[in-house]
Amino acid sequence: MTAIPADARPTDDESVRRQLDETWRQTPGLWGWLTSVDHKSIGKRYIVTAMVFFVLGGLEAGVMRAQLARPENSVLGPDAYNQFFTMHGMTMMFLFAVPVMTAVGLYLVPLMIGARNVAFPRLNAYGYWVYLAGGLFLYISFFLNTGPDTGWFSYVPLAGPEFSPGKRVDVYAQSITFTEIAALVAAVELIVTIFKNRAPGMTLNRMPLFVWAMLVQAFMVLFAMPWVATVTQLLAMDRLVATHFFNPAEGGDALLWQHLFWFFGHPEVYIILTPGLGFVSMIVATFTRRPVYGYPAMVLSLLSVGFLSFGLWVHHMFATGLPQLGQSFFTAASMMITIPSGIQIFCWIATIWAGRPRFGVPFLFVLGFVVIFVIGGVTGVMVASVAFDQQVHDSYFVVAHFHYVLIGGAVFPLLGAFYYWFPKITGRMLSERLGRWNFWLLFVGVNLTFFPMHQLGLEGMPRRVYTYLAGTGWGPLNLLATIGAVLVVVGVLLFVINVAVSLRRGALAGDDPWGADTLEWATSSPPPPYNFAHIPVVEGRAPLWEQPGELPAVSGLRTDVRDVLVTTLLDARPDSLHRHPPPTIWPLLTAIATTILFVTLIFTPWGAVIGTPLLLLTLLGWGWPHGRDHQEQRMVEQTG
Amino acid sequence: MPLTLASTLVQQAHTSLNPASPQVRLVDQLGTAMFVTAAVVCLLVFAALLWAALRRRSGAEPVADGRQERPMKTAVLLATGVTTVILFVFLIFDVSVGRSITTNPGNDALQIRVTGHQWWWEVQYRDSLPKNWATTANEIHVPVGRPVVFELRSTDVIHSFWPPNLSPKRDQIPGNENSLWFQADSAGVYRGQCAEFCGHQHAKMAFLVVAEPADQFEGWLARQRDTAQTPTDSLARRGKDVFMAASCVMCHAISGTSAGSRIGPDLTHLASRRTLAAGTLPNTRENLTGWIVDPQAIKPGVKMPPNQLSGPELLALVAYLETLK
Amino acid sequence: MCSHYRENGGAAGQRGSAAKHLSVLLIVLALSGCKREERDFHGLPAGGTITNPKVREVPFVAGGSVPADSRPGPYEENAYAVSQGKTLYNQFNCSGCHFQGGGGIGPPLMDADWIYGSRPENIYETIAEGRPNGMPSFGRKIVPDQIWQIAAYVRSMSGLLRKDVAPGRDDAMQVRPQEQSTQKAKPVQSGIPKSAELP
Amino acid sequence: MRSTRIVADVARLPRTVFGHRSLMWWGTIGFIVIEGSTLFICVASYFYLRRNFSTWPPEHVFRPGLLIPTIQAGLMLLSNIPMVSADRASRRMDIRGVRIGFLVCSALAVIMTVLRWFEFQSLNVRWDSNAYGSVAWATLTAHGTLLLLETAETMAFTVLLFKGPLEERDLAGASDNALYWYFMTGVWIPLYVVVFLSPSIM
Repeated sequence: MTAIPADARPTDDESVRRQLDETWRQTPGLWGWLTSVDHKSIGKRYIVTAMVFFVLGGLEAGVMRAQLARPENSVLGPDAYNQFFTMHGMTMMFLFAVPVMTAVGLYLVPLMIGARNVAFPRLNAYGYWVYLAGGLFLYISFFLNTGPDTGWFSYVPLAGPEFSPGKRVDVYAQSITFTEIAALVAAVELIVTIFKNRAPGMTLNRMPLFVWAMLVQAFMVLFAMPWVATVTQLLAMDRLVATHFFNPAEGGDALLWQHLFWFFGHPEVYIILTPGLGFVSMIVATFTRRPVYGYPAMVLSLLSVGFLSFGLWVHHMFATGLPQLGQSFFTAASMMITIPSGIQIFCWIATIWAGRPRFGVPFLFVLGFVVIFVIGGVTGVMVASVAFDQQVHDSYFVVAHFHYVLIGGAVFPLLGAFYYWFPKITGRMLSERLGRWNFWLLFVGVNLTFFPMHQLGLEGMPRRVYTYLAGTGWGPLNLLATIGAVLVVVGVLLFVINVAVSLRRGALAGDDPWGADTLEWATSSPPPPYNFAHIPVVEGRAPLWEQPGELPAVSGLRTDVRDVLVTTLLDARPDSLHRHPPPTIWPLLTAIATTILFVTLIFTPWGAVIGTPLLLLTLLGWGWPHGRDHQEQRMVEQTG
Repeated sequence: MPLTLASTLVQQAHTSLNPASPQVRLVDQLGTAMFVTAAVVCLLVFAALLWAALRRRSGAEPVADGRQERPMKTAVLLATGVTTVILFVFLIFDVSVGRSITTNPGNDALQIRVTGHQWWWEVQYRDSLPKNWATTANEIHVPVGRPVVFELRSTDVIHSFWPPNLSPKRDQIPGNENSLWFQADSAGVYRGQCAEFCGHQHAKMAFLVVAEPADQFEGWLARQRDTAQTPTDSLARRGKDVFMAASCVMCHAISGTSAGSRIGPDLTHLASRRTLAAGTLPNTRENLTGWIVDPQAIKPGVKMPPNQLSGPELLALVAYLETLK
Repeated sequence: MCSHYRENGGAAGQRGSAAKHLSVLLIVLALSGCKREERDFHGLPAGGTITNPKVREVPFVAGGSVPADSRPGPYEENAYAVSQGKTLYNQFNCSGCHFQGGGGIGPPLMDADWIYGSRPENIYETIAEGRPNGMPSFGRKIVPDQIWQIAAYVRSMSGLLRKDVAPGRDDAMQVRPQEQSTQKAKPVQSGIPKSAELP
Repeated sequence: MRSTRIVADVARLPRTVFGHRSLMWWGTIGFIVIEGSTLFICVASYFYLRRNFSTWPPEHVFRPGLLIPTIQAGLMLLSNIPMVSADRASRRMDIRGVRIGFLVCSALAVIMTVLRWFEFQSLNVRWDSNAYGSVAWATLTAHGTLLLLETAETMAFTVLLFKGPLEERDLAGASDNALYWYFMTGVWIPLYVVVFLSPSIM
């Protein structure tokens, strides 16, 4: 990669930039960090936090693999093991996978669509703080031996008041509420940003595929997350104030939990996958130096995946004895979703075929993604079959299946995305050499860990067991899986080392080290606080390839206040100007009030009496107008 | 190792890959067909990917001309079409298998009620006359070649009944009665395990299904209906007294005696069973003793408490329990 | 098992913050959380499984294992043990005489009156030794550990335990408010009521 | 950073826009979707649990009282009159109209919050009596949080409108507040029908 120094190109008017920098930059110091409303600053800390949770979740998995390495092992007892597997699932689902995808989206989407920030910068900050509070709450509880121990799905009655005494499941319910609030505000954030803040000329059908993916993901979050947020509140009420939602003796229903949970839980998988598909499209285009084949098909596939994912939830409940006919409907729907996923795979392969790929590390991860994801996909078709699923449901076959899907569909594209966008975020390249090692260790490790689990499941090994008897003969394959897990750990360790070393010593990246086509590569690396000195105008799907020289842009945004351009929904015609708020501490205070409310509520209903006024007060502080701008905004006449 | 059955035997006795009923055989055929197709699909996709990626490693810069569009379009459409066809065939196959394994078992079927408890299985053979009921635990005997309908219940949390050689699983949900049926093809001892996470000892909540010829089964059932034998030798008689005076009697039933509690497994014919602690230990004298003294060492979290009995008491108690054939 | 967490909790506290008082606070929190959340399977090692088959070849272990804690009221702060006590209370049919705490053949358990004292060891003694006028002795039939669990639960019925320790509702018919919502009633040593005296 | 050539100037674009042209409007719609989903889930659970009972309300449970809930529903509907007038006034930049509308709505919101307390009592069942009581209470509570939030926001807005200093875009904010008000009061009507009327009908 030839790194082009940032100053080798002619620059815009220096004074404009200086003033923009003055207006948009974060206040220095710790205070600045706490009050920042910059999507890049928040996106970075979001990504880092999510990666820390990824490592924690991975370590939990490592300890579990150690326990299962041989029959009747004694690394973890049943009580600790149950907390470990629950923490692993919750961490990966709620604290890593969804947040990290959202975080990358929050960082990249404004840059990709030529915006200066997300639509609601303070809400963005609030979302991060709530997410962080939820993660800390869960992990502090875990260290206090109050880690949830009924699985990330926490089926009642096991998770109900009678069979899970103490506060462990309340921690489960409430920490989910934190992360769902964070995910929901981020979804609103992304949708409005994508709808209303696109660069002039970036019509919907010129949006980069990653932006499409984030848009679809945000809509799925918007419609899926309220279900889990609500159902966990119902559970908390059953446990704390003795409601009877799930008590069959008083007209409640254990299956109500499963329906409500999986109506969220299945889209959740696609919420995690969809941004990954977006990453892949971007990397494929750049590394084959041609636009991804079949843009309309790709977009329609994303949309139909998003839509169909809401019709599959019952396939998690095939063993509950629902009527056969209804189940076949869900089999059909589950199989149907394979088609749009398949179309995307075929389009990428066609694109690679037509181009001349460069085998950079991001591209390696894309190849790895296709292999692992396709294996997870075909086993997904198998478990969509009612009869077959009733055999392998809740066995290690399913464990193998969804790890293939999630690691293939989310972790590999994510790591590819890291190698791809790291230069943009930090200004430095990650080491390709370490990257190759990282890739191959992970690729071999993941397959070694999870492939034997298919066989274990068919042999009858159930999920969520803390041990197994020697006589079952499951020992050797489990040992193999544990060896694979060691490789995965080493692979992830290499990645961490690569990031740590490259942050300081990596080669300078320049604006556009890969020769890519989307707008984020038009600004410097790392981008300035205001992203673009002039908002670019877009005339096609690959603006940087279509405009090799100067980019067209608009002028007229004020540089002394945080002006952003609002465009129309479909055609992205400039429509109005909007002023963004300066840095503020209120989102953090509101998040603290939220935390006080949620945490005290699981100990006493009086928590509402303490927490609600605090929350309303902080919201008032947030919403109350500060720093009136007398120059621009016409004061409304004070009519008597 | 606790399970002293030869390990290969158990492997064969607890796997969906060794079908022992028409139900599982059908599902196995479906699974095999899907597996083979899936493997072929995977290999084709990988081959296409590798070819696409590697074919021009050392070629010239690609020419972005219209000639590429046509083959790409054809290939993508073809692949999508093939995918759709495969899925459609799978769907038909799945629905037909689903219908066959859920057909009506017929009137001749044997009814067995299996109730999941944390962490053991209560097994009840019901009859129109309640005196003919037989209750046992963790070991289900079925006649070969006759449909058996299982009434699946739970009194605490959700469990899932899964003998992989004989039947796909079905959840036992409190408040929602479920059922399934299968028919064992050949005599043998099969193993099953709870498949829905149910708390601390989900891992050690197994059971055996003993499929035997009809006459043998009827003989077994008749013996299970009997009340417990009254011990004859003095040690066992003393053991019975220990049982009735100690904490055992609070949770366990032995028919024909004053012990009638249904909290733990029915022990009327304990000694006739092959395993202890829900398929965890072979039913030997040593294991039984160890289990009574400290069940928490074998299944941490299990509901049975460690028992403080003196040496002679324990000896007598075990001797008594061993008479419960 | 809990001590393992205790160490973890403490260590996390110290790493998390330089401020000493914060780590002290965390340890205090850890201890209270720990007591509440402990799953006491009788102080077994983490694995909890006898992997050495020899252990089971010894046919007699006189005396068996010792209860984890023989201090009075070992489970006053342990939600798991209290809930076990509740299960046992129901399974051993204590309701047969005391009904759902409202009293019937036996005296009510959810009010403030205590004939033989409200301290855990009083209740232990009542269950283990029995009392005149009908309460049988269960000392032989219920192991001490379980008696302590039941005693702790009985105390929760009149709100004598912390609210975060007392049980919630059962998956059963709602016959009375859940224990964790029961207001603490100041125990009164009432002595034997007239009605309970033998004629 | 790529160099740019200026092709257009946007300085003259308006800074105060209403309805779907404004960012806040879209944000409000987003939260309406989220909260609408939550209420939908409550109603879905209501009918799901309904199947477990042979009579509705269950035996030994009185039907909910209708007087106060009906007054409340009527009030919710009527409250849209001042809110619509405030919304229209804001689009005309008629600050006086907005003030009057918000003042009236603040008063109504306080009354509605107090009425909500009596609505809970009108249910004639406790939340811990049975699943019917649980889901009825949960639905009322879920909507109650919206009511509480909207009351607080409307009152805060009213104070701002009278105290100032005001900018044009605050009026756009008032219009967005009105949008949320329409949702909060509008969504109550089906909930009222489900929770209070349906036990008498079904």
